[in-house]
Amino acid sequence: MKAVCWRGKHDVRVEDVPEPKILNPRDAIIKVTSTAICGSDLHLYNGFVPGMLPGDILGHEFMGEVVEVGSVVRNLKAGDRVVVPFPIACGSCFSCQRGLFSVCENSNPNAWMAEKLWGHSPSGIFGYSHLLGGYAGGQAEYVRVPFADVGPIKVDSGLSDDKVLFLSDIFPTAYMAAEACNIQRGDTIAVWGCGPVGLLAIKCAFLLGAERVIAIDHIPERLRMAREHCGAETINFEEADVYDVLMLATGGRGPDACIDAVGMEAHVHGVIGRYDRVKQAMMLETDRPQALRQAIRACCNGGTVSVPGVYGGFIDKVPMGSVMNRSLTIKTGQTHVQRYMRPLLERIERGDIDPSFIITHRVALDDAPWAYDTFLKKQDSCIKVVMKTNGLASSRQTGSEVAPG
Amino acid sequence: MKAVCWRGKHDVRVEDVPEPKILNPRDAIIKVTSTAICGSDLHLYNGFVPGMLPGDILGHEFMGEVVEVGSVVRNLKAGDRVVVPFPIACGSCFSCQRGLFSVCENSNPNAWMAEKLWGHSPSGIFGYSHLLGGYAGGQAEYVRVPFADVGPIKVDSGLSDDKVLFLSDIFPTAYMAAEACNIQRGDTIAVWGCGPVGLLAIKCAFLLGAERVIAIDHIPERLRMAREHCGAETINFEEADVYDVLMLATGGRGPDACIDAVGMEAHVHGVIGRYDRVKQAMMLETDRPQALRQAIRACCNGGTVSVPGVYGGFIDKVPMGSVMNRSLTIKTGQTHVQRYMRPLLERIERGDIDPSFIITHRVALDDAPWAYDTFLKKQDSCIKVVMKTNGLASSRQTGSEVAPG
Amino acid sequence: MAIQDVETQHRTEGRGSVPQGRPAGGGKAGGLQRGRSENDEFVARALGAFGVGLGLAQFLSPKRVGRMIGVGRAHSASLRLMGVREIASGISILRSDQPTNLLWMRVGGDLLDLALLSAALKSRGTSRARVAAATAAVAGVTALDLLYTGQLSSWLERGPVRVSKSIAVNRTPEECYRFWQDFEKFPNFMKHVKSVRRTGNQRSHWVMEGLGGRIVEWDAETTQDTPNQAISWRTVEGSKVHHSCLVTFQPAPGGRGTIIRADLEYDVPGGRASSFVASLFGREPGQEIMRDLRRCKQLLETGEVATTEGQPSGARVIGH
Amino acid sequence: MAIQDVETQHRTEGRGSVPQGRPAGGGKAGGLQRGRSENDEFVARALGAFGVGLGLAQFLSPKRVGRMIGVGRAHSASLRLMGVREIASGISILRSDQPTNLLWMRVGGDLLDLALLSAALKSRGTSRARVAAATAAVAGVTALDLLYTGQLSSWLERGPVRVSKSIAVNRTPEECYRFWQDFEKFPNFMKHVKSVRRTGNQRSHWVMEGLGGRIVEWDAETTQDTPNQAISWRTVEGSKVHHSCLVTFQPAPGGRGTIIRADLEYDVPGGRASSFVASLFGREPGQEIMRDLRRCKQLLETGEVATTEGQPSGARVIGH
Repeated sequence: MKAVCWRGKHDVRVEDVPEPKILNPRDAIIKVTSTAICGSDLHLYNGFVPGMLPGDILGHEFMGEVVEVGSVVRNLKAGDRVVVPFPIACGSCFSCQRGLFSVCENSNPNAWMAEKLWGHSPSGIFGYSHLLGGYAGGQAEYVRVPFADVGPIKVDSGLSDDKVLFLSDIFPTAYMAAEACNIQRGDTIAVWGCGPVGLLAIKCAFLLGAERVIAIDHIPERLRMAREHCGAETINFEEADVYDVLMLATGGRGPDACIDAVGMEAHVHGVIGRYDRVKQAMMLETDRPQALRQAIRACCNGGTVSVPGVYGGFIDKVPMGSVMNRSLTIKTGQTHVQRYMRPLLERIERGDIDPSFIITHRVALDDAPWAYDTFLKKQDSCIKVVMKTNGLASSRQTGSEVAPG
Repeated sequence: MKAVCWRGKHDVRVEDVPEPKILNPRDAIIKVTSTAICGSDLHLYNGFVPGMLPGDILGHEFMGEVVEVGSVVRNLKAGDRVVVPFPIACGSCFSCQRGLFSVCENSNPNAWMAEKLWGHSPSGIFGYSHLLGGYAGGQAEYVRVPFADVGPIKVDSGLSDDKVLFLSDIFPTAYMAAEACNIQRGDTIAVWGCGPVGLLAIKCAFLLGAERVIAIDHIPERLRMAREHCGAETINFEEADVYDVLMLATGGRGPDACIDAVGMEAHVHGVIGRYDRVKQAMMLETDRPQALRQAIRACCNGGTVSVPGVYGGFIDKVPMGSVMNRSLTIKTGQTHVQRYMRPLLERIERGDIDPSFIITHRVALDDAPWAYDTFLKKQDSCIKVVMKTNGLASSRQTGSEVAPG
Repeated sequence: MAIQDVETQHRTEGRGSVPQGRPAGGGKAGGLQRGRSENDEFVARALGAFGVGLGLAQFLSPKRVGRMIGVGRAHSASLRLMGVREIASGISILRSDQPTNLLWMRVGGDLLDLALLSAALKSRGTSRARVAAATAAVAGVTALDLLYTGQLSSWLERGPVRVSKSIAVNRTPEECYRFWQDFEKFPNFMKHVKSVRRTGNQRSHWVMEGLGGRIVEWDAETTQDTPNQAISWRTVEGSKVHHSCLVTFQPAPGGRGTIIRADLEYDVPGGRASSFVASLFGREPGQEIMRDLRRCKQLLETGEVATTEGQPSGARVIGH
Repeated sequence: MAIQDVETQHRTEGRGSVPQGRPAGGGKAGGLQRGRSENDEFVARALGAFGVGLGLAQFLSPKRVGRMIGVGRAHSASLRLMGVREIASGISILRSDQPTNLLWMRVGGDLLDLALLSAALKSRGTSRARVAAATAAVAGVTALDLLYTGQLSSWLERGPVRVSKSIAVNRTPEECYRFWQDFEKFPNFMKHVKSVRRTGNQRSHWVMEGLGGRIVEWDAETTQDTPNQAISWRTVEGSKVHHSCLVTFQPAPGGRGTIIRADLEYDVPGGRASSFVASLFGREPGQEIMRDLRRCKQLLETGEVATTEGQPSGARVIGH
């Protein structure tokens, strides 16, 4: 079958690999119909995530049709249409039973590696380095899904792939990030990063009752989408001092909560951008946390900094004095997707939200190398790429113009 | 009157200064009866806190008798016996109305300085640098208390000073730290630092339902007190690998919540201690966050790291990858003392807890220089020093042996 | 600018770009499109020269510099070290074709910012150290700004300066408006304004204490007074100083009081660069306005201005 | 050690010092009072020499070293740079009177730890790179341990090695006990144990695959079997390998299942230092036990062992 394989930094290829087999009784095999490239896949593409090996199959946002199930899987059968959550979770450990699926204690066969780096291991994740299990990902024609009796959610055939695909990751991720803000009537929420998660986080913040959402980025078309499709006010951080503008907009209080939807590869001009890049290049610091620094500094006294952005290692010059003296709370985590799939599917069914508005490109799986490169460079107004395993010729088709939000 | 004045690093003196006057209509003047040296006063003593000037009167844990009130103060009158909370809070701003007294928006006349450093200003604090208002502190015979109609709590004369004095800071601080852990039945809580706040945090964690509390320090008498008076299990970090022992004790899950009661001057041997000291000395990093790093790494997936320890500036090598991938929550803040004084006074009155067990030294105000030095060096088994403004001759009296906890 | 425009901007465009600063003359702020590199170059070279000078002073006379910035004698050695670094980086900046890059690296190199701050933090003080220490602290924290923003350029713009500041106050727009209607009470919270006297229906006479105690006086005329929404005034023709100010009162969302916003436009003798210097000495107008607004908030919310003036302290000298 | 002692220690002393490791022979672990400096000195000089060697190799032949640790050719320059640093710090450590200090500074200097790790992270891999990359990663993360603990000394102790590991399992003590009673099923979760066969009432025969595929066999006798509480065994007299193991099952507080704890004591041919080396290659016994316990937990909680063996991948080569 065809699969998108990681070969090294800035090198992914579509290769012919064997089809996956059932390996454990709770597995299922899914024939993938739609599979997206996630912003966090760019961390792999840029070589920032430890534990990648050449040949690893990428992809953790995907959906498709069940073609085979393991001996004990009762809830699914061949032919079912499912969306698969990106964290692999057993459903029976202490963490899963508390709803903390992304820190499932049993699904990472390489837990010892993650434990060395982070103290404890999170769950396994599809296509996201051997540190997180080394599971073959879903940017392929077929994929093996462990614990298929817990994770995948069946969806009605009346809903298009585009509408439900993002239940696998970014829609719950954005929702959990907004939920962590504990939004009260009258709250102003600031969102750093207007990529797919940032844009959906704006929507979710409004769904959860935010009065104003202020979005921060430097790419004009993303800022435009934040304004026009998500209803946010925007700040281009290349044109204005983010802190000053936020203070002016909030009477000096600052946003009640801040969402860092940027993570470890913050794009910063000027002094600190170089500071972090130099340290990262010299291996003195592993991540570039400028969005986080700004979010901490701007956040209202007693407020919450919610971090859906991915961090991997260590960060420097964290303004802990600001966090401590101003009673901030920092909330973060890989998304406990399984907890959110059903209620969010219901929101989609009710028409509260249609997450497909972020899709700018629909291409064939064969176009993956071009798609990664385009997504990385934010060329061609690229915000979100969905790859289709059939029905689309390999022609680097760009998607329809953005649907009205 | 006599007052303990900061003259510079490792230099405090008892000097003769003018008595305080009412400056604003909501002020009161208190004749101090008991005043303690707080662990955070050592950060001043060590010269780690910005904005100190020679001659500043220290002290933010104190109680006494009202001798004069401003024109609009109705709740207090001369002769009332009161304990005064260390954060100065107006009671009428948005923060105060949400119970976030330590980030009162109106009580810091030097808010602009704090704002530069931290993005926003917290409340003013007695005797704690011009960054936090430069208010003359309570290690003196008399002290001016602003917003006296909001902060001070009247106490029954039946309770000794020693029993209620710590309502001013460390008892609520320990309680808020334990409360932030959101303790559930069966939880194991780890506490870094067995100073006064750490010891009280152990007690509070048990009060709030913890099954086990594991305390970490390196001073044998503090560890003994944690075991014998507070019921904790203990780890001496100079004799054992804290992470390994915690994992063994919790079946690899780690403590459900971790409390960093150490803060920015963590005492660490070996590699990282030197790393942080060198960087601190070279002004490349302002705080030494080793307890925080350990707490993050050890904490259970999905757990909370609660930080009552004081941080002032920037910290390096923060394991943000561990925080993010394992769904940790970081909660911190200067204590919103006003919120806790009444319920905790009731706990003392009911006999649930008697915080005076931590007092090892009762001395005269004149002994302040000796007391700071002894407390800093942890000599003479010093855990907590209370200074009395009268009734005690200046004789460097050590307190009674520790009362049974 | 009429209040209707403010309303338009806040309400209709509220769902648009966050307004960056409302020029009193109306229209979009054009400053955002300015070329950044020229200004940066100038700042870079200026700071390069400053660095060389400062470095020489530190190297040759660390004790005097130490006294000057209030860090005492104990830091001579580290000051001398910092001096060498200052000289080196100052010279590279001056000699380089692209000084901006070097400037960024220098400023970002962990050193200037935290070093200055820490020096001030650890100050043992001197007998005359209070102002000096404050100055050093401000210099340090101004450098700290860079840590967050990386922006120096705006200091070098020409033309009148526009400053916009706002503060959220836990009172109704009506209460806030009433407070600002009473010009003669402005000295209660405007620190450097000594007196304001109504001299006619729309006229007032202002007396202010400038830098170094110099008294500045002018007449102003009220240009707008929309109950519970906005008040504005400007200096009359022929005044020695020129500025205009618009103050608006907007309900904060969620019943959280009022956002009072002040938009000030003024001419600076000596151009903007001098306001950069002023900011190092704590008299940068944006900062001053913010402090005034904060005192206004204190009066409105608590009935008094937080202060420590008149409280006791030990002698403000070292080695007492 | 009888289960009563375990109970005593966990219950009565439970409110005391956290037990650091339960020596199978009973009594307090004496290792905590050992002098630290001698060992540190030895480790320091050994690592100093290693550093010089590694540095030379990196400097003279960065490509080969790069291939060896699996970071590809692209990193030659940085490897050469790292080589210079290795040599410099290695020599200072060897020449110094107090090498420990320098060692700490070197190790703590931000470099070795994160550098090795990052090198492995960024690996593009080579055709034979899999093991090499893993090795480098392990070396890196072992160094990372230092970042947290600052402890090297324990590697240098002599005598039998004691390892204690525990895991919390979301099952009752009864279920866990039953699982461990069935010796013959140990190979289901003990990765290197090929087979266990009951050869008598209290006896069993074990076959294990050692490092490099070497087969090791021994006989063990059950020394304790207290239903739902503890199981222990040890190798019989005259075996080629010597170890004993105590497994206990204690209810976790709050109804959160059972803490299964394994206390292993064993002799290492070559002393403890060899287990430091083993740990660099991923076969350190403590780590192995932990991995076995984790598989045990997976079977008990999910009914299967998490795996990716047998799944597809692209070719494991670079430049394919």
